[in-house]
Formats: sequence, structure tokens, C-alpha cells
Amino acid sequence: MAEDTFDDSADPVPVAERLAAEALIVDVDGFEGPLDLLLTLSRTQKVDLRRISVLQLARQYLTFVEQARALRIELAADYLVMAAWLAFLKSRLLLPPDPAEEGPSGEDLAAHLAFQLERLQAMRDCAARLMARDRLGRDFFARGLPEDVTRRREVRYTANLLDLMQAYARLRTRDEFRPFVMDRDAIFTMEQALERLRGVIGEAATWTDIASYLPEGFTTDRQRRRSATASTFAAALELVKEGRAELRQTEIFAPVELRRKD
Amino acid sequence: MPQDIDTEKESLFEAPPMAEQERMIEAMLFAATEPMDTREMAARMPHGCDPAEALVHLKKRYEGRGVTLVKVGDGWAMRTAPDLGFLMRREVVETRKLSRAAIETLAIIAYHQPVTRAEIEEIRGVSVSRGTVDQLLEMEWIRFGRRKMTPGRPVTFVVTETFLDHFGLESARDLPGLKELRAAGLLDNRPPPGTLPGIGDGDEEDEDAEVPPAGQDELFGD
Amino acid sequence: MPQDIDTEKESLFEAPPMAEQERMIEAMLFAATEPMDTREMAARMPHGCDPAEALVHLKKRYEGRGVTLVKVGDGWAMRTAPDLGFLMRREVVETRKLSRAAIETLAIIAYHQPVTRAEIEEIRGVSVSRGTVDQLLEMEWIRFGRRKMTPGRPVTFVVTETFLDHFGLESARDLPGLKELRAAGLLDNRPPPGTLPGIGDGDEEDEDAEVPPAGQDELFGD
Repeated sequence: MAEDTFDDSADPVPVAERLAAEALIVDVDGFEGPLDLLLTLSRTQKVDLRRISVLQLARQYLTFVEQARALRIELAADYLVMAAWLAFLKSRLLLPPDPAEEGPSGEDLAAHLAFQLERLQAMRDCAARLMARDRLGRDFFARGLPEDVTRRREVRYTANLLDLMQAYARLRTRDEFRPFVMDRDAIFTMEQALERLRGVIGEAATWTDIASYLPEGFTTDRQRRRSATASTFAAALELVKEGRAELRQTEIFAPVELRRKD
Repeated sequence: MPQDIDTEKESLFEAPPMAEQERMIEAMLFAATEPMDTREMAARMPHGCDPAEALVHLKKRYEGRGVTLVKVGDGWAMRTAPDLGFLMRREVVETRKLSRAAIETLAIIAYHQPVTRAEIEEIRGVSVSRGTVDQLLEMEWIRFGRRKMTPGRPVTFVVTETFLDHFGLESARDLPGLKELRAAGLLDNRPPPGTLPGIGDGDEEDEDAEVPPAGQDELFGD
Repeated sequence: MPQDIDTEKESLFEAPPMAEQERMIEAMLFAATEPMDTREMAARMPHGCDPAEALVHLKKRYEGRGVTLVKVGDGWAMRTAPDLGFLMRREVVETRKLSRAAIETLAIIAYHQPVTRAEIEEIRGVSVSRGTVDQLLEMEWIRFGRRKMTPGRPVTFVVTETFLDHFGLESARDLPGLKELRAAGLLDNRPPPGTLPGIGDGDEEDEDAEVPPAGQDELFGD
């Protein structure tokens, strides 16, 4: 690893640091990821997070990873990704900047890491302050016996005068309402008239009033006569259409007369 | 009883000032899920407190407020003032058309009052359900009239002032008769051929409706 | 026009005296466990009432009492005075212990809201487990906010009124240390320089980088 390349130059890893890293390894499951571990490591520097030495921190972290390897402890992938990145960062920080190289400087990267650590620490502090606040149900309380709002659904029935009158009218005239089919006896249908006319048309050699063709029982009652007259007239028209009869009316309101057509 | 906090600090066992005790029972009663008696209160309060006295002060403080201190059995509880109960209710009013059965029953009562249930059933041709009558009674559109002087002395129904108000009528007599209904086009019955009664056939029937039976006076006469 | 109607209504339905209105909101707030806003109050009160003004009177009345009137978000609630918590130990409902991850996630949402899951992960340096978010959602301490107008339109999280109520906060602006954090630039959404490899979970890196540092303004800007 990069560790070896730079160890001999500027930063021999102090024994204390190696021991600290070893102690942390025991607790590796207790860390919430590499950033958390870095934050814990940074505390060993005993300085304000703003003045942390990222270089030193990188070294501490790499030592930790080395130790874990030596102890054959499997580290989660993100710890190794962080290790690789920190090794890269370390090289950036130690080597003089290469003007041909693209991307952010080692200082920029280090500053951002420091910012992340400071921000994480700040959030931890906030979380602690938040949880230490007076809390509902622990330090202050809501009403123990709440009186719930009862939602009363009231159905208000309504009707207007028209409804009332129509209801009454409906009731009082119910007897007048007869389903149409029930009154078929008062109706002489066109089919019936046509059948009847076809049977008798052969005899109509001379002009005959179609009224004389009305069936029995349909001549006296007004309703029945009206119905039979209409259907017989329609049937007569049908026969004319078929070319079997002729119709004539000498003047307005005069009888309609029918004659066989040969 | 110590009056100021300084003295309280001097002795560990001295009770807090009464105002403080009042605050304490106020908080306890507010948060409690059931009524609490003075023994319970004392058990929770610092040594030397007198919840009974604090209660007297608290009760006075809440007099006439939106919340009152009430005694429930041996315990005490805080309750919203009874006169403000309406605030704890949210009414959702839904308007629905009266059912056909109800409107027909109502119409018969209006036109024929005072009318017995049997008479209503005779006119409607179906039995009148209890629910329908109850609904109309509840709406205060009908009420019980005098019993009929007929065998069994059945109860009668009549319409109410509320009914008249709702329908904008001076009296049930103002209800139009059948002939008027027909003239106004409110009767949409077109009798089929053959059943059309002669003009005037229905008059007899109409008279019934137009001139309410004498019983009407019972309701509107006095 | 609407003004005319208002004045007309006022004259038609005279609002109860302010003392009575104060009693009303006192009763309503007393009876409720959840905070209630003035609109809700007005809806239940007689026409023409001004709950906002009544609240000012009520708040004064309860100052220093065992029960106090507190503002929670847009709503108002009655709560026992925090210094009397010791009396209510019996009423304490043991809440589920929150994990460290949940507490941190909650704090990050509260201080950075509206915040995306990727942003939370970027701050904590680890991926946020589904269970953590689910738990906070279930407790109704967080809810979904508006989607971020960034590629992928990720959902955001914000804290709720229940959260404010639980921690005795009038608004998210009152979070402890918020001002200092903002002054220190610790609430900035500072994108990592260049092509920094993922701290922790690298998958959402792209999204992180494109999120504009606008979050706080949305909440605290006005």
C-alpha cells in the first residue's frame, strides 16, 4: 500500500497510534461506517475539528486498516474504499502539486473531509441536544383524558311543496293509471285490421265506406271505435300500397271509401 | 407554610408555597387519565403539601372558566364546562330527499287530517311502516291528533306548525286540490284510451281533498 | 362586495363577548390532545368569533400556571409546565428506544430539511436503512416533503408538527443551535470537490453533487 512508500519519509507511525488503532478494531462493529470511525480517530488528535490534521488522520485510518488485516479481520467494503481514497489523498497532500494534473487539489479534498467530519459531529451534538429537551409524555404532558370531538352526522330530510302535492296527486289518481297493456281490449291493432281487411277485400268490388269494415264490438264505444277506425284506415293504406285496393274521399270529412283493385 | 422560595431552600422538608402546590395539582389533574383523590396527589407531591387546600384555590380559579374542576366520587377531575359541550361536537349536516313512502304518508296526513294509520294504509294501498311515521314525528312535521271516536279509538295524525312553516303554508287548507293540481300541470297522469273517465268523473274525489274533513278545525281552529 | 357581506353577517349574528370566546378556546384546547389551529377553532365556534385574539388573552391567563398554552407549528395546545414533569412520572409512556442511527437521521432531517435520503447518507457517511426511515415515519416525526427539483426528482423528508409537539418546539426555526450551525456553514450543502469518491455509499454520488444548497432557505427563508 501507499503506506510503505511514505512511511520512511516524513511520518513514521507512532507506537501509540498503532495501539490506538488496534483498540478500535475490537470495536469495529460499533462504528457507523468509515466517517464515524474517522471522527472517532480524530478525537485522538485532541484538537478542534477545524484544526484537525487530515494527513495525520489519513495515516491513523490506514494504520487501522493495516491492523485489521494483520488480525485477519474482514472489513466492510466501504472501509476499504475509504482507505484507498485516503491513501490517494495522502499522496496528494505530500507530493508537490503536479500542474498537469486535473481535478481538485489535495488541500481541497482534505478541507472537504474536515468539513464532513465537523458537520457529522455537529449533527451528533444536535441530536443529543434534541433528545435532551423536555419531551412530551416525559417532561410535559398532554391532556390525560381527552374529550374527543364527536362527529355527529346529522341527516336532514327535506321535501318541498311540489313533492308533497305530486305525491298526493300520484296517490289519488293511481286508479286512473293503468298500464297500457292491460287495456288491450280497447285497442284494435293495425295487424288485426289488416288481417280483417285482407279477408274481406275480395268482396269490395264497389266503393265501400271503410267504417263498415270495423269489427263487431268496435262500433259503439267511442274509444274502441276510434282505435278501430284508425287501424282500419292504416290497413287500407297498406292494401293500396300493395296494389290490392283503391281509396277515395269525395270531400273533406266525407267517408273514406275502399274498393278492390283488380 | 413558607411564603417565599428562599426559606423553602433552607429546609429540605418544607412544603412549596400554596401557589406552587396549586400549579402542581393543576398539572396532575390535567394529565391524569382518571379522577385523582387527594391521597394520590399528596403521594406524588413533595412532602408537606396540602392538596385539599390547593384544590380549594384551584376550584375557585376555574370558576366560570371554560374548564371546571369537578368531584367524581372521591376523586377530582377537570372537565370542559357543560355549557360548552357544543364545541366538542362537529355536526355534519347532510340533506336528503324524503323517501317516497314518507312523502306520501305526509301528503295523506296533510290532506286528510286527522287521519288514522288504517286510513293512510287504505289510501296508499300498502301498509305504513313504523319507521316512516317515526321519522315524520321526529322531524316534527306530524304529531298525534285526537283519537277517533270509532271502535278501537285509533290515534290520528295531524300536521304541525313546523310542517306549515317548512312548506310555506298558512294552513293545511291552502294545499291545492286535485283539480288545481291538474290545472297547474302537476298531475302528469294521462289515462290510456278506454280508461279516461268522463270529464267531471273525478270531481267527487277531488272534493274530498279540497275541503278537508271537519277534523281540521281541531288543529287550526283554536 | 365580500366586505359588505361580512359586515352584514356581523350585524346579523353578533359574536359572543371576548371573555366567552376565551372560555370556548380554553375548553376546546383543554379537551384536545393534538394541537389545534385557529381555523379549526373558528369552524367550531359561533360565527364572528376571533380565536386569534382570544388566544392572546388565554395565553396570558395561563402564564406561569401548572398548565400552559404553547404554540406548535400552526397550532396551539395545552401542556403541563415542563418543571412539573416529576409529578407525572406515573403518566410517562415508555417510548421505544430510538437507535443511534434513527436519532442522527432525525436530527439531520430536522436541521437540513427538506433533505433527501442521499443527503442524509452523505452527512452520516453510511447508507440509511429503510427501517430507520420507516420508524420515524411511523412515529409521525417525519413525513415526505416536496420532491427536489434535481435530476431524478428525489423525495425529501421534513419533520412534522408531531415532532415539534414532542420536543416542545414552536417551529423548526427554534431548533437548538440552529443559528450557530448556519453561521458556521455547517448546514450548507457543500458538494464534494471534484470527483471525490464516495464517502460511505457511493451509489448516489452523482445526485449529491447536483443538489443545490437551497434546502434551508425553503424552510427558514421567510
